[in-house]
Amino acid sequence: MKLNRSQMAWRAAQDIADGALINLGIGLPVAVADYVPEGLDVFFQSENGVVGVGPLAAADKIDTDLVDAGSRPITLRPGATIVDSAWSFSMIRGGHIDVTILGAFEVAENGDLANWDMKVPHKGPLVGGAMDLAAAAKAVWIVMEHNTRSGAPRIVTRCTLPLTAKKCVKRIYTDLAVMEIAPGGGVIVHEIVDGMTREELQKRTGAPLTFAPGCKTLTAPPLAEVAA
Amino acid sequence: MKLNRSQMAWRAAQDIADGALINLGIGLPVAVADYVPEGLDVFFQSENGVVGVGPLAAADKIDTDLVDAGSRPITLRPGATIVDSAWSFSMIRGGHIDVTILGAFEVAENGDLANWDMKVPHKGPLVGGAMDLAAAAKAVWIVMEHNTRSGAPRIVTRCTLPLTAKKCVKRIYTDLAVMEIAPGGGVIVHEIVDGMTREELQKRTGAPLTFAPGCKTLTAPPLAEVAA
Amino acid sequence: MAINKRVGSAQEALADVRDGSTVMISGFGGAGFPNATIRALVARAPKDLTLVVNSATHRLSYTHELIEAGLVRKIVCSAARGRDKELSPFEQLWKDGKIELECLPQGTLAEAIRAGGAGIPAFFTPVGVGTDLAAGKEVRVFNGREYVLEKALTADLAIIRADTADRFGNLTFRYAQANFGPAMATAAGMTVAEVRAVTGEPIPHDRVQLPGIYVDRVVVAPEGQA
Amino acid sequence: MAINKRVGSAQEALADVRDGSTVMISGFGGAGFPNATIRALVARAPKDLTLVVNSATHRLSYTHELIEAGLVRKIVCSAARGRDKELSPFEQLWKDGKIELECLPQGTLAEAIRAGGAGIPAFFTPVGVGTDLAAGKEVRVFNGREYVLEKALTADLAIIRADTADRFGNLTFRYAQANFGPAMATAAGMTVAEVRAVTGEPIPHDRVQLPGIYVDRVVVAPEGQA
Repeated sequence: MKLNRSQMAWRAAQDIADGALINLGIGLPVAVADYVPEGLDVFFQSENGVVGVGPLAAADKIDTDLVDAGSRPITLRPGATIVDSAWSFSMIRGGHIDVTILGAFEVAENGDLANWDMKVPHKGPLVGGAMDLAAAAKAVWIVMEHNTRSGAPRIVTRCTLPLTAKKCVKRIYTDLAVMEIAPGGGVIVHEIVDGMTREELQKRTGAPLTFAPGCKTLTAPPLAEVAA
Repeated sequence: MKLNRSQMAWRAAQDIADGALINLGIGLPVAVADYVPEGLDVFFQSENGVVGVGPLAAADKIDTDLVDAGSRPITLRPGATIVDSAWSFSMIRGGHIDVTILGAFEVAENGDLANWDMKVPHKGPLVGGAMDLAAAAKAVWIVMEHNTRSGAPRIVTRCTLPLTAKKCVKRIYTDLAVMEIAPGGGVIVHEIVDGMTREELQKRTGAPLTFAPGCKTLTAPPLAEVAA
Repeated sequence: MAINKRVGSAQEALADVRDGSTVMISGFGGAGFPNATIRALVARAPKDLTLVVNSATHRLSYTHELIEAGLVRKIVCSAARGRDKELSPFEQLWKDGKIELECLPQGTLAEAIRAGGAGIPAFFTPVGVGTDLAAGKEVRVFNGREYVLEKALTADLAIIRADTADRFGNLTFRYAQANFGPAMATAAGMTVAEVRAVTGEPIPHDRVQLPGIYVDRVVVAPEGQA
Repeated sequence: MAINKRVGSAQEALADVRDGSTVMISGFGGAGFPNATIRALVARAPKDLTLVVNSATHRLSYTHELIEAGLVRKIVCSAARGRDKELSPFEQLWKDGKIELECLPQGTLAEAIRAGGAGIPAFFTPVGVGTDLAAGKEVRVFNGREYVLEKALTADLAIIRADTADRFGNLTFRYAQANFGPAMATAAGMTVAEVRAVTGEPIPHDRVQLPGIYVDRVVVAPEGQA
């Protein structure tokens, strides 16, 4: 049974290590923060320099100077601090982010990522911090639907859209499966949803899949779909 | 009449512009701070990150964390702040220092400066911030004795000691004269002490001198010699 | 003369801006836009500006008014996409070839500005290698990894938003308000800081977030809007 | 598990230091020497260390004890001159070819460390061009001026001195104590911060001078000496 978007975020959150410094991309990835397992103490960094993003600010506690990179009004967690943009990206570029969890248009079997430019004619570019995060975080995890709305695969042998970074993706969490990009390239499936055959998953995927020896059923608790 | 070391520092101080950010080298140059004309509001920067060095700390007010680059216990002037080494040298390298006043072993007629390495056998090198300051301050002024103890000229056609920076010196204040290095090279004398002929000054100088049309007498008030 | 960098108005702070200037403007994520001063720049109307901003089109920044007023020749930014399906004023000008665009990864933009203020003319970065944004740029391998050479950015004028200033131009920022402001102040020939308030006493040395030596003029705009 | 970076002693903080490590040590101008932890490192006695320090010989730093103990294979610094006419222990070892020396302009040293922590493998600087310290290094012209290419520095371990820490490793520094510490903390695989005191509450976000994400272990040493 297909995961909904909340469940995809939940599943990614289950793999977070205690004490990690994490950057969450705009959109679905920010929902991952809601599902960090109890007992873990982690810090979320935002590109605008906030180190220790807390929950969203309540409507009556909004401060226009306290926002994340997505302009959302936030709070700070205990121990949080804030640096300027040059330092924030030195933190990112310098490999101090343990995991960045991002959305994607396409991921290639060699780990190439395309998540910034849809090539819509005459619409301006919007790269933001996507390339910095993809090129320099210690690990890049992708949370995305396995297929586009029209059913085309997002996991492909070679990206057709402009690249964000080469060979950067380590893990992919979709509504159908949890996958790993092997160090030398190649997509390894570690979990697959109930009721989906390996053949059916392969059909929905644009690159050859390998199934890990211990490949399991991908399950998640019932969760209401997030809007993001 | 030859200037003593206090008077040399005094003379350099008279040319400081209001509002300037100034870095003073270790030794005689730091004495320049004592002679800044009344009514000027200037900031002294030290390589260890202090922006706004005040007077030396009184003996009973010494704080071992509040020191300048020469390890001297200092105070802060109003409006002072302190940055770390990376930022301090970004300030220097980025051309934000209006004037650095340094000592020198040799200055060449093209503005080359040698002030860091006396080539004493087996003594370790000590470059500190000398090259950063010489290469990147908006103006480099030298305060030094016109001749070495053995009477050799310090202003030369070409430096024999290892260079600190090429073509960086703008002005030279000695016990005998105030000189300028012309933009294209060449030593122009603007002031010369009373009782010293132009010929005598030339004899004591290792590079050809030009005398400015308005060349004046170099005078300074009576001042006790500084120890530095 | 006792240093006092406060000027009477944004108009006064911008009186000598010239046509053809490169102007850096702070702000990101909704915080740190010097909007009152941007409005004053729109009114001052210098022509052929090059803007260095994170986003050319952020809905909370008045930068877009400079663009719509036709004052901008070129934009260097990391984001220039309008929110709507229809083309934004910027996108229309860009499509018509009336405005030039240089898009950089946000961290490269921040580092290039910081480099401009730190006397570093160029630096290597792993970001952008193999992408369209590194097309035509020099790539070199260090320790087995590819890096792209990026050039520093400097400006004639930086306009930044801060929380408080003292008469020396020392600044403090609230929360995420700093973003590009400190780096931009170091990289510009003239920096105008728009602040909520000027303090009577000097800001304590350990509360200053940007040393006043980088700030030339201070404008008070409590609400940050014209 | 709730983050708590405080460890019981400098010995504990250094338990896993290995022979051949590159170690950065903060301090300049008499402030910011993590002397209690340097002494613990002397006692721990890892061999063949490469030290990255501003001064190899500052009289107020115990760095020289590491050198005298024969633990150091190479030093990267901006100052290595003994105060006296006679050769210092470092100078004697250097003369005898028992220790390698790389001397850098102080700002290049600081920037190289900062670059190491910021993912920049190399940068161009105007400092040192035409001098012995740039001998053999690549020189390139940008906008008509010569610049030398300098490489980043990184380390296995940074030992820095700060004033206070909280359990997250956030740090504050007193006066000129910071100097090389913040940059070194960003450039090392493991950072040990020696502090005067650990605060009970988190340090307020706008008082933190180095984010705790750069600090791995916190050691309390009120006097800064063993």
